[in-house]
Amino acid sequence: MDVNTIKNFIKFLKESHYNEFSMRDGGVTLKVKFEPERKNDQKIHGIDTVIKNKSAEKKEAEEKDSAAKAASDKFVKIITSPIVGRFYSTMMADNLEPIREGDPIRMNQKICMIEAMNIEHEISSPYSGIMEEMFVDDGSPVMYGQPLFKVRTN
Amino acid sequence: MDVNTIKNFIKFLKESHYNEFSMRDGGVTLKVKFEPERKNDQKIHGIDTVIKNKSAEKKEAEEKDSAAKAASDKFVKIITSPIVGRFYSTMMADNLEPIREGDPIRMNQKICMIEAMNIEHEISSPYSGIMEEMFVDDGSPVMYGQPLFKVRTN
Amino acid sequence: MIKRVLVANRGEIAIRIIRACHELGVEAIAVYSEADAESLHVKMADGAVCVGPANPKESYLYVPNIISAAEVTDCDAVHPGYGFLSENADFAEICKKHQLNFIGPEPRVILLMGDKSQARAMMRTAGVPIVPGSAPLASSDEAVIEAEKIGYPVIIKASGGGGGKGMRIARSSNEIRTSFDVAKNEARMAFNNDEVYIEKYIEKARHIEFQVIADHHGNVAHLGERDCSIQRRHQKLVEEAPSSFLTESLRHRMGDIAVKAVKTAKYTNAGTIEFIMDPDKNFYFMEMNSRIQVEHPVTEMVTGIDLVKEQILIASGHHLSFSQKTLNISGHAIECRICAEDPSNHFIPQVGTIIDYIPSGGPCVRIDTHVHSGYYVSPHYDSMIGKVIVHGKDRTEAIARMKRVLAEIKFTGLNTTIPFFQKLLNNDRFVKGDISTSFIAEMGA
Amino acid sequence: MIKRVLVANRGEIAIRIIRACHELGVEAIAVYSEADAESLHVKMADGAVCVGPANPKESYLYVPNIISAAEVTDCDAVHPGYGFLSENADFAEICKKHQLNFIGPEPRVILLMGDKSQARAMMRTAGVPIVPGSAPLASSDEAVIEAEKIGYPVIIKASGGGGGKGMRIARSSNEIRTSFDVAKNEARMAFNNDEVYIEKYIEKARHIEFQVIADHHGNVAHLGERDCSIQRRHQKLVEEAPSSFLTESLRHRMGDIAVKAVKTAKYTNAGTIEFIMDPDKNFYFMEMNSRIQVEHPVTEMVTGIDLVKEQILIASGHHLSFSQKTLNISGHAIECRICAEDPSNHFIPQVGTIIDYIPSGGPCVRIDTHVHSGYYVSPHYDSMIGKVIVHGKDRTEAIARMKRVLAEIKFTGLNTTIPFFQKLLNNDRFVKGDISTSFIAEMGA
Repeated sequence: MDVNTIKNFIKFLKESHYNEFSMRDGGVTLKVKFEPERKNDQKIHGIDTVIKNKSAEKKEAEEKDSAAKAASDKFVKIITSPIVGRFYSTMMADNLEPIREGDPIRMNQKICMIEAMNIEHEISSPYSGIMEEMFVDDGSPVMYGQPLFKVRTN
Repeated sequence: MDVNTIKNFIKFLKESHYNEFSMRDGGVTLKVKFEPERKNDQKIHGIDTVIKNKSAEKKEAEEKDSAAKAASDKFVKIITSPIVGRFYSTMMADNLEPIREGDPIRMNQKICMIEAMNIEHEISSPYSGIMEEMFVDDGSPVMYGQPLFKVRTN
Repeated sequence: MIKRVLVANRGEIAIRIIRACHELGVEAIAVYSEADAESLHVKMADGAVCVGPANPKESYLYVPNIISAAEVTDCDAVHPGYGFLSENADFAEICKKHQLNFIGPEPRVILLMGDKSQARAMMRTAGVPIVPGSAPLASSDEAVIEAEKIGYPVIIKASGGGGGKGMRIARSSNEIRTSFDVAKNEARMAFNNDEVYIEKYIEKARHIEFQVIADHHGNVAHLGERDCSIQRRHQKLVEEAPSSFLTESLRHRMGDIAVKAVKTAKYTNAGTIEFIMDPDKNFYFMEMNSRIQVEHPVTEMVTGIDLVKEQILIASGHHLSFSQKTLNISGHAIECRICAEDPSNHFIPQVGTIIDYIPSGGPCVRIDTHVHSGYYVSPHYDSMIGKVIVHGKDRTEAIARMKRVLAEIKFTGLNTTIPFFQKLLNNDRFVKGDISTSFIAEMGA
Repeated sequence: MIKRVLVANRGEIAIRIIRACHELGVEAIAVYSEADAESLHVKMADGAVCVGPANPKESYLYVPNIISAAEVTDCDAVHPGYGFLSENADFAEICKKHQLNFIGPEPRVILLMGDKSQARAMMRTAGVPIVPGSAPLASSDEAVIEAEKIGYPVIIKASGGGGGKGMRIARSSNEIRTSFDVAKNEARMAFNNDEVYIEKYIEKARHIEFQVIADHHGNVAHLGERDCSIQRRHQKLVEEAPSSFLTESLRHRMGDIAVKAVKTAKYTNAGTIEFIMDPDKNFYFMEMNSRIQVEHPVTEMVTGIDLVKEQILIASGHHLSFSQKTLNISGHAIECRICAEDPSNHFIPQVGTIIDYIPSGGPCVRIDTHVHSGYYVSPHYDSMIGKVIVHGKDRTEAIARMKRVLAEIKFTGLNTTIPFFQKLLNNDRFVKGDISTSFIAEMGA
């Protein structure tokens, strides 16, 4: 089995947007499978956002990956949701100004609120830095581990 | 996904006599599967030989392969059974001497008999050459395509 | 008791027979063509013999190699499955001569049922209602004369075979004149027998068939009916048991007639009597199939009887394991024949590799398939890649379950007829049970 | 009617519930831990919410995230499956508070049945036979006094739970003294409740349980019994329906008692009443499980009733879809719980990847599994990788079928308990039906 063939196949498959492929060459079978995009991304109104954010999560996970690889991006941190609930950038209780992209943030600064079971959970930043990106819209459902913010530390 | 990794895996797996392997690296899944040897090679008395000869067939097919590849062996030919039946090296009707390994044979020479449905079918050699190997014992069942003889032509 | 069965078939039915053998403690020997060397039926059997190249004429249909395979492996019986040699009376006769127990009816009966004109004549004698029709016809002129007696529309049919080949509908003498020779030619090509006859053509007909079974001790029973009205070009696509069109009293009456027909023909082992039923519930004998049918699982699901095991037991000389009285039909079963065909493009057969086969499961689901991930769908054989059968407490539950299963099961890499079935199962007329053999044509598929 | 169900579980039971939802046209939302992101139940659901890391305490058992998952996805109901939160009365109560329809009995009833002493007391009042036993015991001295009254052997049991944890058999006062504190400690560890009591220990006992179901309109029915006597260390391995040990009249009598118990407890939805039966066919109430059971498919196979769909319909306010009179139990069903454990090495759980999953099929076979080729068996969850259930016209056919299926099905790359079941199915005593809860220990497994 020619290794370049394998390489070319993988490249070709990626370009062709195939999700999977298997081939047989003599006694050797080769099967290549790419993680499919989540499919049921329309369907139900309520879940819409969760699902949408899931694909966002995937995209971000990739960004995170590339960030981790590129030495210059090691200062980029992703803040994920520690619970399941509904995301709000403003906090009812404290009536703080919502954070915007580009804002400087401090470690332990309250950066959003997640409402779950009618209780408001304040989320604090574990990093100091610049809020580079906010992934979730106000009022959207978020699940455990879902990326909420990208912060550039330095 | 590193192509050398794939190559090394395949080599390693072959050496380890694993039949199959699958791995996942990020979004790419790799699954390698080698054709398994036939398993049910014991079991029933009557079929025993058919099955045994089947694995012999496989072995021979491999030899044939290697023979085909190596230029020096292009003179080796395999004679297979054209029908299902029982193999006999002697022919009742003509009462010919059975052929032995090392004997010279001529094209169209009768080389064995296969009995099927109580009828004797004489099998003639499509090649002239030296009988190098006889794969089947007298009285054994043979199936379609099963290697019977290896003949060296020149 | 039979000890070792040569399974003279391939695909899902070969696996079905092997499973029945194993549950009875009987050994099963597979045959295979070179194209099928890696097939599941070869792996599941207790032994396997290659009988020829991919072309079925030189392997699965090549009698000397099949018989010889049985002999060299010391088999004492042969199960022909469906298709291939299953309704070949000569083959059954040769099995007999070679002391091989042919699992099916006597060669004489296969021969009789294979000749559609003779079979009709015998059934008429037995008092089974027959579609008004003619004797074999020599010319289109003769056909026109007969058609005037019967009344249009009529259908020209081949004496030698079924499956839609050699069939032509004619609504006028002109149509008979244009179709007669075409039908005759088709018949000759398909069955090597160009004899044709005409019958009254029943419009909006249903295909209702009765599963029958008889042992060698005079016990005969029917296992109720199957409704196989969902057909495309005379090929069954969906089968149901029971038929939502039959009343309980009609079921009894037809069942009694089916049993009478079996007794008259001295038929043994499993068989199917096909009726055509008009919208007024008049029914007429069409033909008898002297083999296990593709659609036998729907009957198994509503009766709990394993028909293939019953076949082997009967051939071994056993009595029927049940009687008409103890038999109970419960719930509703539906089968969809999944084919590697493109339903969006004239059902063109698809050739290639099934990359991933993802099965379904859960309650009351049965999937009979020979397919696995990496299976190559060959152009040499039938395009059916599996049968999905579901059971429900009623037709509504069965339909819901089938929809659920078809949404779960996947054969990736090839087009299949699954989307067609999904469309069908959502069709209002189908859901209401308002079906006929022309349903699919009217649906526009 | 319920519109969208949060399936608060994983593995095969999550898939089972999703299938039931889909057949009813109800949407199903999965929850999953980070370890299960690629699981089949996530792919099959109409939506999915990650509720925490692999450790079940932080995901499948973490109530706030489960409730919140239901809320943010607009679910109107929660199905807890078995295990995890299924018998957690607090969880059921919280669901209620959050306007989530908990598919199961009322929190009050879950609480009652969860307290084994209270449940026994209630059953005694209802006239259900109870194993002679004590009230909760404070010390081993108290236990010895009670044991003298009841007669040895006795078994020490935890009030707070089941599954064999906290259980100890004692055949003398000495054995009570050595086991009492151990049992108490085990109970505290397992159920956070160290209350224990003693009962008469029935030797050569059978575990016979009745499936019951009740709607919110006063309709109650039982669906016959299951024999779950084949256990290893109080874990069920094989379940059958019906039990070959029960006579028809005994079945009726026990069924009536089970229905009476349900009515007394004002129990609703599906549940199971477990009895212990001595060799003289005396039977005693053990406990009631207020959830769907792992072994529910054997009941589904002999009755044709889809219990999970019935659960959802009942929670939606529907009437039972059948009555005791229309219910028909036919044939025999057996379930084997296939685990990733090494039966040749003390059933040690196996962790790793299933390289190839090769399913079985054919007539009357059901496989409920969440496993697929490439599935990783995680140390975080139960070792059960699938349930194989077969149906036959009688126990003999069911055993033959199970043997056939276990020879076909493959989970390569890991040890499973399949060889253990193959040995069991060939055991003469098992084949004769001569089984008890100590059968496996006696068999030496």
